[in-house]
Amino acid sequence: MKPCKRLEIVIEQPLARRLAERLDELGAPGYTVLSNASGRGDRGLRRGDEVTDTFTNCLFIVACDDDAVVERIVDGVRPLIARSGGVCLVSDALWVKH
Amino acid sequence: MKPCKRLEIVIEQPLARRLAERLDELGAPGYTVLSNASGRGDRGLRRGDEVTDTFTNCLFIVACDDDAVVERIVDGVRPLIARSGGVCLVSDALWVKH
Amino acid sequence: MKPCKRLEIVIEQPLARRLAERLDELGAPGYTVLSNASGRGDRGLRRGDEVTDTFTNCLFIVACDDDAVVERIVDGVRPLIARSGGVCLVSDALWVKH
Amino acid sequence: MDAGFLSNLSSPPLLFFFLGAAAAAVRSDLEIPAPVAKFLSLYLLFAIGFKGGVALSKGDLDGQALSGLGAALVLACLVPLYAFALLKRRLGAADAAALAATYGSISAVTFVTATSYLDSSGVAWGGHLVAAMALMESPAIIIGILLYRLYGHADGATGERINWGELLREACLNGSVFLIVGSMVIGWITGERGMTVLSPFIGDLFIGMLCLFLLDMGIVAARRLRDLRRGQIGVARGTGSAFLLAFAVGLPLANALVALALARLLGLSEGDALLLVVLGASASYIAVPAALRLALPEANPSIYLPLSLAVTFPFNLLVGIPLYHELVRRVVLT
Amino acid sequence: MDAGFLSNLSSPPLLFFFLGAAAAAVRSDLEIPAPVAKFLSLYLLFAIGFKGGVALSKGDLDGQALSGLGAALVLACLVPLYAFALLKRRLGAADAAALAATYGSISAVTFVTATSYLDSSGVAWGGHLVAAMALMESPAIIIGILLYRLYGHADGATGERINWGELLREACLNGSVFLIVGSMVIGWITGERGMTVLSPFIGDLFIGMLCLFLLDMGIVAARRLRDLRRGQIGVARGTGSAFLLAFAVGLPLANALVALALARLLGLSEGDALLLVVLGASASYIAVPAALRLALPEANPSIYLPLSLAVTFPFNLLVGIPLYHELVRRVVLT
Amino acid sequence: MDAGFLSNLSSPPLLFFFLGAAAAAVRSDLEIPAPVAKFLSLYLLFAIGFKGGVALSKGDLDGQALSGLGAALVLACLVPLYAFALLKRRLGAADAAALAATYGSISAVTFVTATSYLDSSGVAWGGHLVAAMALMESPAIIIGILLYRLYGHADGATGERINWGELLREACLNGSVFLIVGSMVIGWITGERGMTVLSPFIGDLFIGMLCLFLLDMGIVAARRLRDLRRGQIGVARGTGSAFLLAFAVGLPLANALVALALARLLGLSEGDALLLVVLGASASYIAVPAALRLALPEANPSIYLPLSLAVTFPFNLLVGIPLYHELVRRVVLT
Ligand SMILES: Nc1ncnc2c1ncn2[C@@H]1O[C@H](COP(=O)(O)O)[C@@H](O)[C@H]1O
Ligand SMILES: Nc1ncnc2c1ncn2[C@@H]1O[C@H](COP(=O)(O)O)[C@@H](O)[C@H]1O
Ligand SMILES: Nc1ncnc2c1ncn2[C@@H]1O[C@H](COP(=O)(O)O)[C@@H](O)[C@H]1O
Ligand code: NA
Ligand code: NA
Ligand code: NA
Repeated sequence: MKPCKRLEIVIEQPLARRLAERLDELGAPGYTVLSNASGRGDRGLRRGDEVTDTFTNCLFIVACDDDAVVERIVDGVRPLIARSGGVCLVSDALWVKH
Repeated sequence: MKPCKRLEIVIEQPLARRLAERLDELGAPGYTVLSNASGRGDRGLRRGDEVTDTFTNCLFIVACDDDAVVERIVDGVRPLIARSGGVCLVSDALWVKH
Repeated sequence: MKPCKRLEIVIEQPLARRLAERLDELGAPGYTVLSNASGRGDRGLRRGDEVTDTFTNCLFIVACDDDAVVERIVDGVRPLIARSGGVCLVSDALWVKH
Repeated sequence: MDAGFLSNLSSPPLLFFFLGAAAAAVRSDLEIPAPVAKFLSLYLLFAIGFKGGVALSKGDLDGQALSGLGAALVLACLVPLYAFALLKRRLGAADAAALAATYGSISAVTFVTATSYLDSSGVAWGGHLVAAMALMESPAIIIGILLYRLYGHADGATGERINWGELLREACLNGSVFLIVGSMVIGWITGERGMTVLSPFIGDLFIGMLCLFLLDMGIVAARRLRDLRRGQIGVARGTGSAFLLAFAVGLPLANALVALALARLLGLSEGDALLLVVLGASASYIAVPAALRLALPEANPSIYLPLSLAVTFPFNLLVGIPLYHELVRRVVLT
Repeated sequence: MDAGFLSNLSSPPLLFFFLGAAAAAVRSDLEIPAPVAKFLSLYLLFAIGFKGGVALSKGDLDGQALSGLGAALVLACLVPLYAFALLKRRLGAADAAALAATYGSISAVTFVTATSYLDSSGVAWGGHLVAAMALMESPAIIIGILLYRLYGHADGATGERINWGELLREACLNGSVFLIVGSMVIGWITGERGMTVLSPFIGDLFIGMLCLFLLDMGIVAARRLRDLRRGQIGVARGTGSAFLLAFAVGLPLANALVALALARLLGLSEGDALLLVVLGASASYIAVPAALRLALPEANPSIYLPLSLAVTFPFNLLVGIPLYHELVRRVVLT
Repeated sequence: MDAGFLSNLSSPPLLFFFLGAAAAAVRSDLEIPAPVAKFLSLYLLFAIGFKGGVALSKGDLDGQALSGLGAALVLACLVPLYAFALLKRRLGAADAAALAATYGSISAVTFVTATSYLDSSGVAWGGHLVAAMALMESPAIIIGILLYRLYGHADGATGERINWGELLREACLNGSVFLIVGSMVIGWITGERGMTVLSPFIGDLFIGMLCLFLLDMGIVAARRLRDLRRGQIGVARGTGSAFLLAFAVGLPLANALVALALARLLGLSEGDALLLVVLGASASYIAVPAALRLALPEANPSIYLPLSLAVTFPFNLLVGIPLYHELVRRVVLT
């Protein structure tokens, strides 16, 4: 098991494709996306009931064992979140390598 | 990045609205909800295959940087979980502020 | 609140049933499953858009306060992931007991 | 009886129920995605509600219809009372109350299957029976909660006050109750004119949608039955599951007899009598569980749901409907 | 007017919209699962596009049709300009631009409801109006973004360069725009032959699917309205919501008058004139919000979405269509 | 050939496949939600199975039908053998076995499209071909796994013992296999009577549902093709993708010839011969991938899935069906 950082990013569903591309560019080793999330934050309720996903969120989980990449991702994600809303959390974890 | 607590609550889908309202009352700064989860616990299997969501779970994620609020949430959520089942986990994280 | 380990396993959707059965056998006290995840890893993109879930992931969350069981789960999950792909992360958390 | 019995057994919807059950039994990965199953159930409620409303709009609401509605209401209030009395000593108050609510209420899909059984047998039935069905969904929930409050204290029922507004909302404004009643009102308003534009959707497709829905029901019911057997969903400790199984078959039969007596008393027509009996005998697995998770979370859904969905529902479909039909013919129509 | 007005009010689709709104108002848990709602919306776009294409293939595209298309385009470019001018001072540039885009574009479901209103009133309309609708979806988005770029700087608009390729893609290749246009082209290619094989699916089921979709729209619209009132989805600070509500009713009326003038100028037929007016008066809540979240995330969706979905949409359905029909009869057909 | 070729090319279902492919190619956000796509696929399996069963119930199962079934079985066992022999040296044993299973099995949607092609050309075909299709789904999976076990050791195949019960279950009780077979049995039991009540659902709607499903297939296929080109889904290192592309077109043609020879040998009718050829030429992208992820996870789905879904499937739809029809006319019917 290898120590790594676990990033968790909540962002609007319409931006999911853009965030995935940015994670690729920034060198994330991989990511997992859970769609159709709802939630509440500073920008009010997002019920996830819109045909267009305008008020729907999604959750990205990124495990990364390279601190430089983690920093790059955090810096690259911040402006997206600042513009459209969302949350980015970073925590410690152990990555079970196979 | 600001240190915060990350709460993760698994509860039955039918109680989602009630939990969301309670989180609002308790002063949670926000939350994200992932619906249509299944699972197993002390109360047996919840396959998430019922038309009525009777055996379906959902997952709430709450980031909170105010320890008093975290405590209030934990105390407020406990009776809900005790009555209907579920899990509440608390861990440390860093919140990327924008 | 009791200290525990929080396991987080991303695996292909078609293997979900098998992993659930293995977790039962290995003595996991419970688990929560979020289906219909997409993602990217060493094995490329899994868009989650296939009728058969061939390119779809799911996420298991397991809270476990018995270190021996955690170790058994990690060892039991590793070969599944090695064969079909996926991620397993372990982190620390507090379990709100009711 | 034989012809009816066989024709029911070999109707496509029922066969698809068995197909689903077989799929789950052999552990095939056949599965109807949850949102699709919800859509199918919304469709059925929409269609049956609308049809009932249109039928009502044709001046169906005479004295006999009103007495039928009255009988339905009586049935819905009576059943939970004796069911609770029967169960209270064997199960805790919470589980007894939940089962009382479940069996006092009705199953819209059983009703719908009975109407299509009547249609295919060429027996007429009145649109007000749909109103009767809608009327019977909620009372048992409220009665169940009340019984729990009255008798549950020794049992550790939390002192928490009941929020009556919320309870009424959960019982009467439950999504499926709301959709049936709403569609019925709209059907009643738009009448024959509405039927003309909607009949390809709610008439022609009905059996196909019912087949798919019952396919899903078969899958879920067989899974619940297996979970029940494996104790995966924790049956009540003290009570043998033999008792519960007997209950899930016996109570519907008892309810059917009570309904039969009411139908004879009021002199209902063949179709209306059968539907009233089916309503009485059926147990809810949609509206009631949804409401109970909110209003009575102390009750174990692993008891009331598998019993109503995996035992009583197929029993009614398979044996019940043709049996009740035979009884109606012998008891009511003589 | 009365007969039309009442017949519209009591049409099943509209009544289901109200039923949905009622469900949300009383906080029933009635809900159409999101994937099903998306399916219903895809179905409607598919059906209306295909029907329009088939109609076009019958040689509908003469001079009058072309001038109708021209009028539609003029309308789609004009409306966002004066809407923005009106709003810029009251709201920030971003919100003003977003509202301009929203009201300059169109609502396919309002259009679809108007066509079924015409069908049920026995008034003919031309398939090229579907092309007009498709043509009107995107321009306002592009104009809105441009206006924001021109006027937004003082307002703190980030200097970020526009990625024109991406903007065009998001405006013109938006899923719903793409599906309508694509289905129209396929309908046009396959013509009457295609219609024969598809008419049970896209013709007979249409009203039923529209009912279910409007049920969902009713639920969502009523929720948004409540969120709007509770300030849950943060209305613009500086601007009273009274102004916004007046805007959401007043602008469609103004747009309707402009469209009416164009229709009279070009001498459109009764059905075509009504549809042009409806297109002008309607505001987008599908294509535009989806595009704006990508191209103009600075704008607050809690303003433009509830206004178009929860105010303008029901207003057009309820009051607008019959009112515009009356106006068309008086102004255009004389 | 020309008329048939063009009529196939311009049939609505095929055009919707292209529309979907175009949407993905220009990166429109048009998308069919996954549960809806699953529903459409369940519907198609349900409808084709039921229709085939009803046709069978009309006494279709004579000598010729049985020999057709035999031919289908031979085909399903033969193809994976020579496909594996061809591929083993170029790819690893796992990928070769997976491709052998994929191309030995069949694609229900290709079959369905071929039946609607025949229907629209007025050529009769026998219901037992549906049984043939069901029969051909599973054997190739089992043969593929066996081949891997026999030849994979040098290749690092884990010594893990095969769980034969589980393998058979995954191959034969796969959801889609189960639904086709089950619906066929139910169609066979209920016969013409079942068809009468279900035909609005499974007959009239069929083309519309097929259009929507192919729209989704088009989107997914074009995405896989792009991923394949960009190497995003890791093509086998050693093997050029040119070889794989040639394989995905060449093998179906070879299989078609083998099937053609069988059809001629048995003197099948025009429609039956075409369907047998189509079954031989088609490759699975539903049942087999689902089973392989469980039984042969060592094989790379990024090879077998894009090849069968994004190359062979459109090739068969577009070029194959009319070409095979022409071949049938020249070779079998003379
Ligand atoms: N404190 C929080 N904890 C968890 N999720 C949050 C939190 N704040 C915001 N979110 C999520 O991020 C989305 C956008 O947040 P915001 O930009 O603050 O409106 C919300 O809809 C939530 O899903
Ligand atoms: N140890 C655990 N780890 C993760 N999720 C759990 C755990 N225990 C229970 N859960 C989740 O909580 C739900 C209710 O749990 P319970 O009340 O223990 O039956 C289960 O269906 C699971 O989704
Ligand atoms: N670094 C990572 N962080 C989060 N999820 C990952 C990561 N790597 C892989 N995954 C997930 O695991 C799946 C299989 O990964 P792989 O076997 O590496 O292709 C991917 O589709 C992702 O959903
Ligand atoms: Na009952
Ligand atoms: Na407009
Ligand atoms: Na084949």
